[in-house]
Amino acid sequence: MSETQAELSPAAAKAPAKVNMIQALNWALDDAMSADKNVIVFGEEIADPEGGGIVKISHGLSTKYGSRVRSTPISEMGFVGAAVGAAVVGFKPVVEIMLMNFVAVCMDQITNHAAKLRFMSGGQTHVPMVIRTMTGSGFQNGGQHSDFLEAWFCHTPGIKVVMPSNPADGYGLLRSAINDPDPVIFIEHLNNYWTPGDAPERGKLIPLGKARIHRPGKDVTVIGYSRSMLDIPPVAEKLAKDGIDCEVIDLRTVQPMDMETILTSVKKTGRAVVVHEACRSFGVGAELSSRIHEALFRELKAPVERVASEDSPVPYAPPLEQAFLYTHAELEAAIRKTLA
Amino acid sequence: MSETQAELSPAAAKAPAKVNMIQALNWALDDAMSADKNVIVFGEEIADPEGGGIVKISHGLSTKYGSRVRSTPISEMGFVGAAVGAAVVGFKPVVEIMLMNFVAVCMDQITNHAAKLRFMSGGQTHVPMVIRTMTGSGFQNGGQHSDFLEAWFCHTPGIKVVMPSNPADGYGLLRSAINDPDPVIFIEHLNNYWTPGDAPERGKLIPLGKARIHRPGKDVTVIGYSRSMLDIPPVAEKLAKDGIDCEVIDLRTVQPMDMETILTSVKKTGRAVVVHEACRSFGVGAELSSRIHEALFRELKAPVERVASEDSPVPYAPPLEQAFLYTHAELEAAIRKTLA
Amino acid sequence: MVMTQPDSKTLVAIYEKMTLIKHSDDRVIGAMKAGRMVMPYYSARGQECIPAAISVQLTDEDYLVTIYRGVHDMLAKGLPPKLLWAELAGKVTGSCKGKGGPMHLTYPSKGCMVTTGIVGASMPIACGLGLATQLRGEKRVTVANFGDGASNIGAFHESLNLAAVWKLPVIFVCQNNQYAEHTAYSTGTSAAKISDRAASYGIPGVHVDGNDPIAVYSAAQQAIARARAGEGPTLIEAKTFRFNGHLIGDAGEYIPKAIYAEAVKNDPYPRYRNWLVEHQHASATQLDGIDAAIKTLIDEAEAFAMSSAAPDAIEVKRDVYATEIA
Amino acid sequence: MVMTQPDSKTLVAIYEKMTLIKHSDDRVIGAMKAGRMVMPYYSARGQECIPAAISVQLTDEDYLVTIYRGVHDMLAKGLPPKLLWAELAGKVTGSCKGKGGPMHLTYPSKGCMVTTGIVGASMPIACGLGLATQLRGEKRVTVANFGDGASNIGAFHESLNLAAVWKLPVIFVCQNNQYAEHTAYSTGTSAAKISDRAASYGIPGVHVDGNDPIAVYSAAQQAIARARAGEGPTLIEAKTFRFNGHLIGDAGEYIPKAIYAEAVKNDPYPRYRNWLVEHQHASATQLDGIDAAIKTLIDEAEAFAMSSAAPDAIEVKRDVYATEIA
Ligand SMILES: Cc1ncc(C[n+]2csc(CCOP(=O)(O)OP(=O)(O)O)c2C)c(N)n1
Ligand SMILES: Cc1ncc(C[n+]2csc(CCOP(=O)(O)OP(=O)(O)O)c2C)c(N)n1
Ligand SMILES: [Mg+2]
Ligand SMILES: [Mg+2]
Repeated sequence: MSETQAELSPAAAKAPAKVNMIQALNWALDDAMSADKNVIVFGEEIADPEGGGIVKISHGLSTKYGSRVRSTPISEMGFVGAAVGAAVVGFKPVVEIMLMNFVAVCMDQITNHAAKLRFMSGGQTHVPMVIRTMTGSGFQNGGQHSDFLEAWFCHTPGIKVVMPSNPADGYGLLRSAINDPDPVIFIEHLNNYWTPGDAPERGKLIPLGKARIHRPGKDVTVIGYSRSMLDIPPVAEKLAKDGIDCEVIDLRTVQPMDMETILTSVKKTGRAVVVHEACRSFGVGAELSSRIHEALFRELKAPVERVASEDSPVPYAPPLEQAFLYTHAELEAAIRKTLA
Repeated sequence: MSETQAELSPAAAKAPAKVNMIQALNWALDDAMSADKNVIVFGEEIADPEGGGIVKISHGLSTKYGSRVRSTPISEMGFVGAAVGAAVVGFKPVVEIMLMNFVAVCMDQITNHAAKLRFMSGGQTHVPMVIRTMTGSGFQNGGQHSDFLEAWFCHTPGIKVVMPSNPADGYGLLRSAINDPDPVIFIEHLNNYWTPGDAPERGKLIPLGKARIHRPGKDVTVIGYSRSMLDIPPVAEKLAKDGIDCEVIDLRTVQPMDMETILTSVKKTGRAVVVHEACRSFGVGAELSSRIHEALFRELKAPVERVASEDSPVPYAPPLEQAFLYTHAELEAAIRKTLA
Repeated sequence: MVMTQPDSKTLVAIYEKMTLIKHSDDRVIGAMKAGRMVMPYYSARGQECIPAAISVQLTDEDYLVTIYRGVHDMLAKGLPPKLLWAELAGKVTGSCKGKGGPMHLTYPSKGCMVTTGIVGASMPIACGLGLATQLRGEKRVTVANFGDGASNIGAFHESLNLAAVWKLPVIFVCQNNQYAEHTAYSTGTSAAKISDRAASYGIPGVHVDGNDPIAVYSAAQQAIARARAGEGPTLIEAKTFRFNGHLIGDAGEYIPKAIYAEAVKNDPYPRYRNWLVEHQHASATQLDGIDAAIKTLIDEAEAFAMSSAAPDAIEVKRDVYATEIA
Repeated sequence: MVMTQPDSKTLVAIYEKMTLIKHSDDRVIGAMKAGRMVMPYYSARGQECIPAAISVQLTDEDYLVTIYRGVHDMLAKGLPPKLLWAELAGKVTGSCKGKGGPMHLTYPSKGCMVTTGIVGASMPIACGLGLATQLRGEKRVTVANFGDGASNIGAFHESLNLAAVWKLPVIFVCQNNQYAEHTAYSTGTSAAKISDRAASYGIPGVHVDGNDPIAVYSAAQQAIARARAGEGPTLIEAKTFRFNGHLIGDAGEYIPKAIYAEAVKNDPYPRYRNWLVEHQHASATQLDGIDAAIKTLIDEAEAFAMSSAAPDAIEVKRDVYATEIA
């Protein structure tokens, strides 16, 4: 079914000006399911009798789409594997892994199977599935419920990694992820769910693999995604008052990374700072930093700075959670350092 | 029990001049078990009735140490978790995950538990266990039996990552890993098993976290570990004939990385190349490259080069396996590029 | 094995543990509602009889592994209320210095070894504790707690099989509260009874009313005797209910009203109190005395927690490894 | 459900599949011993009767998922020998262009959907194929093959439970060859019979002699009928033996000589051939004709594989994603 239908849907006209991520993602699932009957949704608690998902992202879907939407047993290996199987024969499953740390119980189906079946079958099969999951510190969920593990998947060829930062992107990227012929892990941030943002235009897809220039600037390129896009803009505005003009880029898709947009920007500014919530070492920032250094070594005016969390598990007590995460002050200092 | 006993054992005197990795690791397990009755060993097929391990690394141990050495069901979650539990109460389990890709079925016990219990318990418990595993391309084992996944664990605070390249290091590092109070993943390379090397001195431990300068040099620092230490030395010798003097560093421990040795070397040479078999993007090379750029940006004469495998699953057919892995020619070219 | 009925002293000890659990839980929820405490808290109100009736038969040497919904298990096994409360409050005086929180309670000196937030993960770890005991020739048992939903995850299967082939002294206690988060038992679970699954491992599987202390007591008694005798693991399914939803804030819309009402009618706490008095195992006055003592204990625990300091930021670098990170 | 006995035509069709599997296997091993082929090869010699007796009852629409030891399953289901041999030889003409190899055989036009090298992983994927069929209202069945050792891994448990609660049309076929690599059944498996484990999921569990085509045929017939009728999954345990060890090169020292000798005496292939002739389902001449035809087929397959080109290096960049990587 074509996207035109969704684009012309009356819902578009009625959309409110501001919505939050939960609403945007719910629309994306709903519109994807109505556009293509091969889209199916499952995961723990996600059907309406079980509440439509723990933050209600799939609210209303099982009522509307029946058995295409199912609550599963607590069996991530089982149901993620089931998504792989259904995808191989043409379904477009969207499965929810309630919190990102739980990928650890089903890595095999994601990394050894979903990511590799296209290659190992010599292109005879492919796995157009989406794994939605959420995570993030700041909720006292402790060491086993808060990790950002995107780097594991970025290092797994065959899978794409999408991490939206705002409702409109969430909608458009999730629609694209569902349509994508390859497996996508779609990582949501708990901190972003309730932040209102511009309402998405329903039916409007945002291509995967394209970053977004959130704020044009000329002095230093600050690259973020997901949660860090809540932190970078206020710091950039603060610095603007001191005459430091940041170009802020939201990666949106972390793998594949939009090197064209990034390098064009850094070529212009000569400076770059990378920001993510995942712990610092061996994170996405390392790859980004390496690529920038490799491509623009002679043009860079300062080494690329990385701003990220401590190399520790996520602690429970709020002051420790704060100590774990980078602060706005650290971010500001890193940006200033590139200009020193 | 102290190391002295092992050091004084008559075996030391009788050791042959050259042994392979299998023999060295078997000695390490044997000596560790005889030095400390808390060392226990389990995994699939590892007891003698089942052949003493698929490459026989644990050969003879169950005969010698009885029920401290056990073959397990095919239940990686179960037995890795059992190692966690036994470690928490003072055992030092050494468990074998037959091939590295199978970590994907038991990531939870490794990353959410072994790596985090010390922190989450506020230091009340800790998990002195070792996970031994092996991997590597070049054996037509295909996409699900050949991956190097060390980057996943390097990005998991709380666990250490050790990757020996030769029998003497294998012995000394495994002994240290077993004695270490924290969980260690000890990654062996199939290609290295049968390569003879200097025999270890039995009882001599090699500290974790310390790199080894394999070949001193002044022009460019080439950093490798595990399998790449089979490839770098011949290329370095070849380049030496052209007057290019490589300093070759074997990381030995990948996390924590010995930045002191690395930075001292790169400060001297002004150039660095990082080499690993794992696929390139988001790999260990990225972290190393970033850290070097960050620390020595002004001193570097060229950007750090990364030499690694393709960002693809490991293919089956031998010509494709070769196309997947970096070649000596690529390695040579990368080194020359830093000098161009 | 000769099985014995619990004497009055034991029955009262069970009551005391149940009271401790219930009072602490009521008070935590009170503190949360009053805004004095903030956290994700998984109340076990309604399930207190299970750990109480099991733990009276355990010593400090015996091991316990439990889950996010495990405060009751920990208190019953001996985690001091002060250390619990300070941990919940995220204070440096907490059992885990405020680093673990409710999902990761630990207190080795009473055998409280591991609390996990990952469904199913308690069981493989319990196998390791059992293995340690077996290798050392000790008589300890390990109790592994988990929920009904957890019986559908792979770790359950691998652990019961491993414990069975190695004859490990582990007691797998499924606290079947009929819901896994918002999912009713039969939506996720194909077995009529979870205890039926013991047949897959050739081990005893016992289904008991988890709200009946005597039933739980005797099922545990047999399992403990079997484990201590080196005969291997047992699966106990104790059927119960949780009154406060999955976590505080869960309004429980997914629970049919009739089922909830029926469960409340079966509340093990008042039922057991009345039964003790009725059968003259204790006088009401005696039990009032216990209640009062426990109230004091919780008062002290709360005061201790509230007056304690938060951990210092440096703690984020400690306990990652044996040596502090840079 | 009225169950029928296989007629002579069907019995001969089973023989034909068994012959194809056996001949191909003998010849692959021959080519390896002669050094014409090099690979990790997991022979299923001795197990040929299982997929043969099942697959004669399946159509090309039905799905198959199997494991590294799955060449027999794939051939029985319809993977053309030429494409198999070229794949084993790592040639671009192989079914997977030489990218997959023996552990990842795939051929969707005959329903050969996935081959996995990860123990247990065939089963969750089979659930997904069954789910697809159920959602589309089709009548396909999915056969998920796995070994006895695999019945101890978590994915087995999660899959059987999921298939049971969703009533998926999946047939779980445990080819119990009594060893998992070098580990004897009872060293790793606590259940007396793997089919006993069906009780955990409230589904039928059937134990059959996997060397008896009639027994396998009728167990599969019932399971297929049940699946097509929407009544859900079945667990079939087919007891058998593998004659060539875990992989070629394995000398089998861990197998007691008496057990091996007994197994060879039960070799299903000659036994079945004799039985067919004895019971006049086919004449020896007719079977000789089949043998000869299959010999030709394998000759062609080997020649095709040997004369085909290796894949070009660029293939490493293709099929990672839908679009070639840079
Ligand atoms: C592997 C994993 N998947 C999902 C979750 C999220 N989760 C937390 S508790 C829970 C329900 C568990 O139910 P049950 O086992 O019955 O225990 P109960 O909470 O009822 O005590 C779920 C799904 C998790 N923590 N771990
Ligand atoms: C998760 C996982 N663990 C270990 C292995 C290594 N391995 C490959 S085959 C095998 C034995 C499997 O035995 P069984 O299930 O009985 O099947 P069979 O090989 O006998 O057909 C093992 C342990 C693997 N491939 N995957
Ligand atoms: Mg429950
Ligand atoms: Mg087997």
